[in-house]
Amino acid sequence: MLSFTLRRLLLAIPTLLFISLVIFLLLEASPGDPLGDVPLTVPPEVRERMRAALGLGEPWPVRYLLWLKQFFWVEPLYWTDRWFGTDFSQGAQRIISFQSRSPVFDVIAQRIPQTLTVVGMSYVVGILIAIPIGILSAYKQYSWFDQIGTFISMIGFSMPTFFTGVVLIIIFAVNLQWFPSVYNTTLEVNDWDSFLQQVRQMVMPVTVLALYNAAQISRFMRSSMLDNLGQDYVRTARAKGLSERKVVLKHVLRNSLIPVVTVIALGLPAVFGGAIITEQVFRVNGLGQLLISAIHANDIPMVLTLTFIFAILIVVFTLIADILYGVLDPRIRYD
Amino acid sequence: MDDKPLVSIEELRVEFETNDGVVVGVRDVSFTINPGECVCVVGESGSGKSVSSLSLMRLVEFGGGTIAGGKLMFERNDGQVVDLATQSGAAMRDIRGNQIGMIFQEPMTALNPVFTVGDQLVEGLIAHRGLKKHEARARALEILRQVRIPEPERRLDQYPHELSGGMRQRVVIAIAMACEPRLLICDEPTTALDVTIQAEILALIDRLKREKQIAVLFITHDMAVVAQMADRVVVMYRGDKVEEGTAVEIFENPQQDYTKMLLAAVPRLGEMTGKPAPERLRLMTDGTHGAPEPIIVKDPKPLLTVRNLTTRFAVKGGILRRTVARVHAVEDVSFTINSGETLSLVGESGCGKSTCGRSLLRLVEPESGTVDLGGTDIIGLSQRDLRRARRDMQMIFQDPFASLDPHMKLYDQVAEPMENYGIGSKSERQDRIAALFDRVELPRSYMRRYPHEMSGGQRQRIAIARALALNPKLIVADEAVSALDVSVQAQVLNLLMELQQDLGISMLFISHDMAVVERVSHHVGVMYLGRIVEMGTRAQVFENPQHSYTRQLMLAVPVADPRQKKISEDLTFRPIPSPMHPVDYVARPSVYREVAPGHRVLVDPVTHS
Amino acid sequence: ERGSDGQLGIVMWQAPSTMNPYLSGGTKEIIAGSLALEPLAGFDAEGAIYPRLVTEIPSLENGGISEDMTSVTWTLRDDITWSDGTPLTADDVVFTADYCMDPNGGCSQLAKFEGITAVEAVDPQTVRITFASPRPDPFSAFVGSQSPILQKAQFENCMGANAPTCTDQNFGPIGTGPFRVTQFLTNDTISLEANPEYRDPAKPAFATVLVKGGGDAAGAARSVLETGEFDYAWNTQLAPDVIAGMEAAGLGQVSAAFGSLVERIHVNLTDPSSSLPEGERSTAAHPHPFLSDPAVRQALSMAIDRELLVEIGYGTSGQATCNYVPAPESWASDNTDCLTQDIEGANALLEEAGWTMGGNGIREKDGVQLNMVFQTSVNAVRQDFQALIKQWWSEIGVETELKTVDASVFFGSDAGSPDTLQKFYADVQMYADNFDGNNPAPYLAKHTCDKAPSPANQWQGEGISRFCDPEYDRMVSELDGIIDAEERAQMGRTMNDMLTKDSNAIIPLVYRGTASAHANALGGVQLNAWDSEIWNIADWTRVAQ
Amino acid sequence: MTDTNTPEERVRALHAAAGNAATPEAASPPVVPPPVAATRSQWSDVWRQFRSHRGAMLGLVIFVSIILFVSVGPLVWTTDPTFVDIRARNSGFSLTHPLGTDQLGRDLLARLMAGGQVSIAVGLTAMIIAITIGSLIGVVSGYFRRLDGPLMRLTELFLALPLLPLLLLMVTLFREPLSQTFGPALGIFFLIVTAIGATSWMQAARIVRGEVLGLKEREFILAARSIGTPAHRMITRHILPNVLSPIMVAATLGIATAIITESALSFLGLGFPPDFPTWGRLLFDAVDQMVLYPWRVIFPGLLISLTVLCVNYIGDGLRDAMDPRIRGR
Ligand SMILES: Nc1ncnc2c1ncn2[C@@H]1O[C@H](COP(=O)(O)OP(=O)(O)OP(=O)(O)O)[C@@H](O)[C@H]1O
Ligand SMILES: Nc1ncnc2c1ncn2[C@@H]1O[C@H](COP(=O)(O)OP(=O)(O)OP(=O)(O)O)[C@@H](O)[C@H]1O
Ligand SMILES: [Mg+2]
Ligand SMILES: [Mg+2]
Repeated sequence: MLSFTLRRLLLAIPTLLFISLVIFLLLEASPGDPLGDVPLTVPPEVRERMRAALGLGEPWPVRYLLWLKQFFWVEPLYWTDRWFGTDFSQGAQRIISFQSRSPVFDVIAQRIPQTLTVVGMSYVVGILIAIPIGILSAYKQYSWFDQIGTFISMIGFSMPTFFTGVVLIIIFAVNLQWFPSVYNTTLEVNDWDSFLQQVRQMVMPVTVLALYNAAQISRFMRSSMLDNLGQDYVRTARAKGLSERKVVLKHVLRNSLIPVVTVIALGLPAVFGGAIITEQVFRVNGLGQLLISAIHANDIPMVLTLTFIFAILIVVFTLIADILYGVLDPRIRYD
Repeated sequence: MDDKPLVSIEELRVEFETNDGVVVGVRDVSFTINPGECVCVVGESGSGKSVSSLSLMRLVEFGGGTIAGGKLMFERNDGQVVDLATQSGAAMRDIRGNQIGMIFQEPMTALNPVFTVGDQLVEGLIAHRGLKKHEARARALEILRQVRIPEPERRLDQYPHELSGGMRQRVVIAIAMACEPRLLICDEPTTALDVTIQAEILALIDRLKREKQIAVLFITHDMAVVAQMADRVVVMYRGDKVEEGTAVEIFENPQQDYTKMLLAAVPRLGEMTGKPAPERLRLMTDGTHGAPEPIIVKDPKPLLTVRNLTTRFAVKGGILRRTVARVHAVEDVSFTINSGETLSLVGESGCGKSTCGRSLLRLVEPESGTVDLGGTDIIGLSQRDLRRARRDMQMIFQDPFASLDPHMKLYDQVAEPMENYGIGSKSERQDRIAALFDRVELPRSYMRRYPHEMSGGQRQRIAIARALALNPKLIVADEAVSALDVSVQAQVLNLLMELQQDLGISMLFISHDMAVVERVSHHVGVMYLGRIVEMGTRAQVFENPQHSYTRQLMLAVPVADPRQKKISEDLTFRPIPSPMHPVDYVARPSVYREVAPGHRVLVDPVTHS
Repeated sequence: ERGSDGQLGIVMWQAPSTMNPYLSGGTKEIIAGSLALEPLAGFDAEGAIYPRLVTEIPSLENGGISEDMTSVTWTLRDDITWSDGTPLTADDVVFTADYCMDPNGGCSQLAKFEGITAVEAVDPQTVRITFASPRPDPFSAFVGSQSPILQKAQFENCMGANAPTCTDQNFGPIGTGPFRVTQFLTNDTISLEANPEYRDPAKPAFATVLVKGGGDAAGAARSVLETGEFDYAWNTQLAPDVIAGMEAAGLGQVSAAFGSLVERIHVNLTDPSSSLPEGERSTAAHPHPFLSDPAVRQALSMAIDRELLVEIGYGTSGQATCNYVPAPESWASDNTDCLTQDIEGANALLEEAGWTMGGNGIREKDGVQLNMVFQTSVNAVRQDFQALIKQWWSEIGVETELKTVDASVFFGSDAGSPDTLQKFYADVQMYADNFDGNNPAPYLAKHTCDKAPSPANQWQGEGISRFCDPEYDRMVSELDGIIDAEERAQMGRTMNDMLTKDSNAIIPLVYRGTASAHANALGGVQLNAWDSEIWNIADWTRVAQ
Repeated sequence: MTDTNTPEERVRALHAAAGNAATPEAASPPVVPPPVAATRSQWSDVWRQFRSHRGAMLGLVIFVSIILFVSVGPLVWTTDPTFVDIRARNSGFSLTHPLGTDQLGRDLLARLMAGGQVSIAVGLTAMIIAITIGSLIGVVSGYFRRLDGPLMRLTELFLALPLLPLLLLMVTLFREPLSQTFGPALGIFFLIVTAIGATSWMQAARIVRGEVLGLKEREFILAARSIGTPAHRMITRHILPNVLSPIMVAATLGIATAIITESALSFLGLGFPPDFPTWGRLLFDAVDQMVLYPWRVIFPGLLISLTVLCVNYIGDGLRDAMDPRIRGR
């Protein structure tokens, strides 16, 4: 398995380089300009100067190579310096965002916590809801529970979050005033009160996203359970005289989770990518919001870096999913 | 032994709710089992054997069945006689695994792949005996010893896939035996196993029955196994019991036609002694009387010559995925098949039979050797010529359920090879397909059906029709009848032999069943670890086996005669060693000793003794 | 009393990305910057200039402006300290000028410093700015929140190419304003606290400010008007009935400030047809097949009901207008002819000009059909306008195809994209524009012949309509020399009419205010369209309800 | 082994399950094949089985009604969906405007019908494109070992591509030539469906590949090879029909995502001309006015959900019906 992992990691390097090149070229070629936000009152000559100051005067291969160097060389050095107090980077230019003129990685580091708490939590909650529902609706297939589950998850799947989010805000923030409609990213949790406040501000975004996630995962869970409920070993387990509870929750569940766990692992990069619309609606301002605002502002270094990190996550989680599969399923061997 | 039966099934009727209405799985079955007695239930596939046994455990309900009538009286440990059909769920859970144990047919799937053997063993003990975890583990170890698994300590922490089929079946038996039930239900426990392993498992069950005075309900369609195991026999047909009696009565004096037919369909080892050539089986349904003609080829000429065929599979590993080892699946194999004759390859699972057959058609690429079919060197052909050459060689596969595309109608399946080679116009093809259906004795109306609407035997006929569609000179039948139950197997065997007789087709018949091989072949090759260890005419190999492995195989075959019980405890066969070798391993060429003209025995390398 | 009113919550749904307005010309950054940074002088709600860090506004009378109008002298107040406690000196002002005018830095306020030859510290309290030529209106650099004073000590190492590496400085500038930054999360949240060094010991009333970014205009308005989580929301441009619905909750209201922003339609006087070779589309080389006919342009303008547009799209934050320059008052033309819709008149006009109705309801002449592409940026109100105008035009036999472009592309002036407003690969397009401060002259100067965007200037020209009139060009060059204010305004009005009423090259629609929502509990809010709209935030208080 | 098993549930599994519990071999044959009429066309079989699936039938009926509503509806209710009747704006339910009007006085009923035409057309076409690309890539990479690596890396690339810039680029490059050739509406339609299709095939590709890898090990594929079936026919005749079921699942989910993605595109300015109604757009436009005029979100929302739900159930039914193994039962 070690060599399998190593091999895949080695293979990932050219893949990722290629991906980064494609993304870079795509961003280069797509229309729009980092100065789109600059008001029309700014005369063209000044605009030209501003562009030059952003380094946009250089030909693209130069900028691409520079970015590669900054990403793979300067940034790691910088972070080593930061953590170990060394001075390897020697003030080399880091990747700078066009919008804010601040290092891209600093901004990303700022955004990760809220993305992880909100989007990550919603993923966890979604999974926690989805698995029991999946189990039950498979075990009682075609029962009313199953039918309603299917119905609700299809509705959940077909309703865009820009709609459900606003509905929640109108009901719970405007009319009932239970939860805040704006997420406060600066809130520090250090006592019970602030913890409650944090919980309150997470309720709505987490609910919206969790429902969406749960809708999908419960479908997977159900199908996987159905596959396994018909297996021979289930009969063996019953023939041992085990209770239904034990048969389903131990024998069937463990096997059914195998494909679902990989589905979950493959869905994880999306957590880091953020949930763009939900973040917008509740003003969570995580990575999703960062990406979309960077795209709108044509902040190429930011978009490039974010999507590339995202690509790394996709590749890594695909690998993790493969490895998890093997860990969970003793039958899988890596050659 | 007291005469009070442990179990008595009275007028059992089981129904299934399906989309097309109610299907009756078991119509009216009654029989009893006494303590310490082995009752065998025989019958063809779908006759209701499994459903009856599952009803006893009340497991049919989980498959959508209901016990619609009858009583299932069972004497519990405490002496109380209860009707299992009306017990509550909790009471049944106490009986299942505790007082009745069950062994299933498919050892590959009967165990949960993600739990260790130990885990699965202790579960029942903890549930029924209330043992602590470590106590249960100790007991589990003890049971594994009882079922004579080598290195039982290690097995406890292994996963099912790490065990061989035979060992897995022993684990299943151990699970069933864990709480020392008084009734053991065995549903075709050996059908999927090799003869040698089958012999061992049968011996094990027999020993447990004798030692522990357990009642055994043994389900099978193999009459030879019945003869070896049964005290009494119940014959079932389409959900009904047709006959019941002691083993000797049933074998020597069957009353019902169905029973007679079943018996006739069983090839018995040694039956062919003294016969010059293969003969069809005499089936009750044939209507033909008198002895069938032997299939004698007047002037046999070599059709297929195979020399030094070697096929190896690379095992890749490491970061660069280089070949780290190789499976020597077929190693220096040479043989010849004459036109119109049958060569059989026999051997146990994993010995390379299938690979050998597939290498001939280059469905797997052989590493070296020559394959000469009627003057064409198959190995040297380009992909395009190879396609053309394959018209002369066709295969029939083992699993009739897997070898037909479930999404295609039978007509299309048979038409496909002709379409591939652009043979004939549409109407010509239609005629030919109709003729082929007649040839394999399927009604023409079946053309519009899908494979799943057919029985296994019928499917295998379609596979044969498909193979015949191209008028091949050679058919490679890879375990073509292994998955079929006796009566169907007999029909398909007869069909194959009849076709050979009529069309003069040569056949490479691959099987692990010695009795079948004896019946159908002109020549026999015994394979072991990728090599042919003994080769000769049928008479030479079966009547004068020279190689120790051949002898061992013969010994393991059960005899379809209740008076000749062969099962004994000292039957232990050595497991086949791994054919995997490091890359730099140099395989020695096979050296044979000629015992008699055409009868060769491998002397070097010595792989089995 | 300073700090007695707790926290002030401001939502800016387009989040500020930096506090340094010299690095980003965006309104959001300028507003954010104005919380901490101050210019020498600002504009009040009426557009009049008033002193902030100086003792008085320089003028000819007080000698602050030299006789020949080539220099202006500012005298700093002596009681101003930076938020780190050091005093403000003339050096800081000089430094700020150097900072922006550094040839290696992409200073977005460079236009403010145009024509300046020198900025000198006469003494620690006095700064003199010298211009290359006489300036009738010398108040551009250091006036208004676009060009505030930076602290030399803090920004010394951030000149030119180093500007982007100074993240800490850009995110937490030391200023003289009422607040100072405690935490800056770019594009998200800014936390500020009252500046202890602020010159008025009683101000600001709020102890802290939280500026929250993200979301959309509706959500921002909702958090002020309906949930009351915030006190002030910037740029809540929403449909009037939606705002009315939210205001009904009684927590706050939306008000608008009128500057010089006009929503208008530009008519393409050149041919955008894609059958032309690239480089010749939308250039003076090919006049537009039918929009070059003044009658057609006028008919287009006549068919529009501007009052209705206002009612639907802007409510109280808009006024129907016929002017390109709607303010200052003296510059605004009195033309109101266009305010009444006249479909019949438009039809008659077209008929007269020879555009006859074809069978499919589209007018045509000499085989040319009145078929147009009408583009604008993505924006709900603009899309409603498009639909309405399309309908009106269809009533005069003009068929319109609507097209929308993502705002960042449309306004992005990327020479490589075909969808920018400069390229104008459409027949008509709609957007809004304004000018800085209260001098419309440069704004009018955009429409000279040589400023038409074309490959020659990498499509960076500003004469979007490709309007070209030698008479107009002459007036532009004359305008610079005129010193008398009334005379200037007079000429400005004439030029405005040339662009709109006379030629209809620009069809003004709505004089727009910038709408902002604020809670009723917030006192002192006085909207201002000429400067940062929170210009007087130091005076804001929480009022009891 | 990488990928997920087949996603979504497979009803087939359930049927198989019912059989399995009692019969050890996975597919123990009914010994007596049911007596069936000799000639039956395959499609009548499919239809017969489909009809017996209650949910699917109900879904079909509703779906057909929706289709009729959007296609025949405009012939009956002839109000122009883009006609601005400014005096009647924001009107409630009335005889002239049965479902009210929007902020410009456009008739909501007419807009729902016109919007439905576009949304359903976009949903179906984009889904077909995505599924075609997905299945193609999936089958090819599953079937041809050598192409597996590169194609899966390609899939990863597409997963990583930022959608928005990609779409912007596509629109910039192709909007004009397309609207020149096909007219503005049709041109943009092509653009949008290709854009959505080209960026949503990855999931399907991964799923199909997984299935094909499993399928390749099955004996009937070997059998087909031994009777000389060439690769292309192998794929079309043997592989594709057998991976139909996961493709169906992906397809039903794909329609929903396509309809919603389209709405997201229109508010980024990449979609249809702004006066061109689609369900997603109607929903999005009305979100701000949800409190004042709730029905303006309810109707388009309801129609989207209903369509997705119906398609899902129809997909379920079709999947069962196309699988002869289930059909026979
Ligand atoms: N779950 C089920 N649903 C419907 N019919 C069933 C089901 N299980 C079994 N049957 C039917 O009941 C009959 C008896 O089946 P059973 O499994 O007992 O046969 P068997 O004798 O064990 O055959 P085999 O040798 O193939 O195992 C068959 O006709 C079968 O089709
Ligand atoms: N594709 C393959 N790759 C690697 N090893 C293989 C492959 N196919 C077969 N083998 C190995 O080659 C050996 C011979 O296999 P083969 O299938 O020919 O045996 P067999 O005699 O047909 O057995 P059975 O009776 O189980 O069908 C076995 O050890 C098997 O594991
Ligand atoms: Mg059975
Ligand atoms: Mg084999």
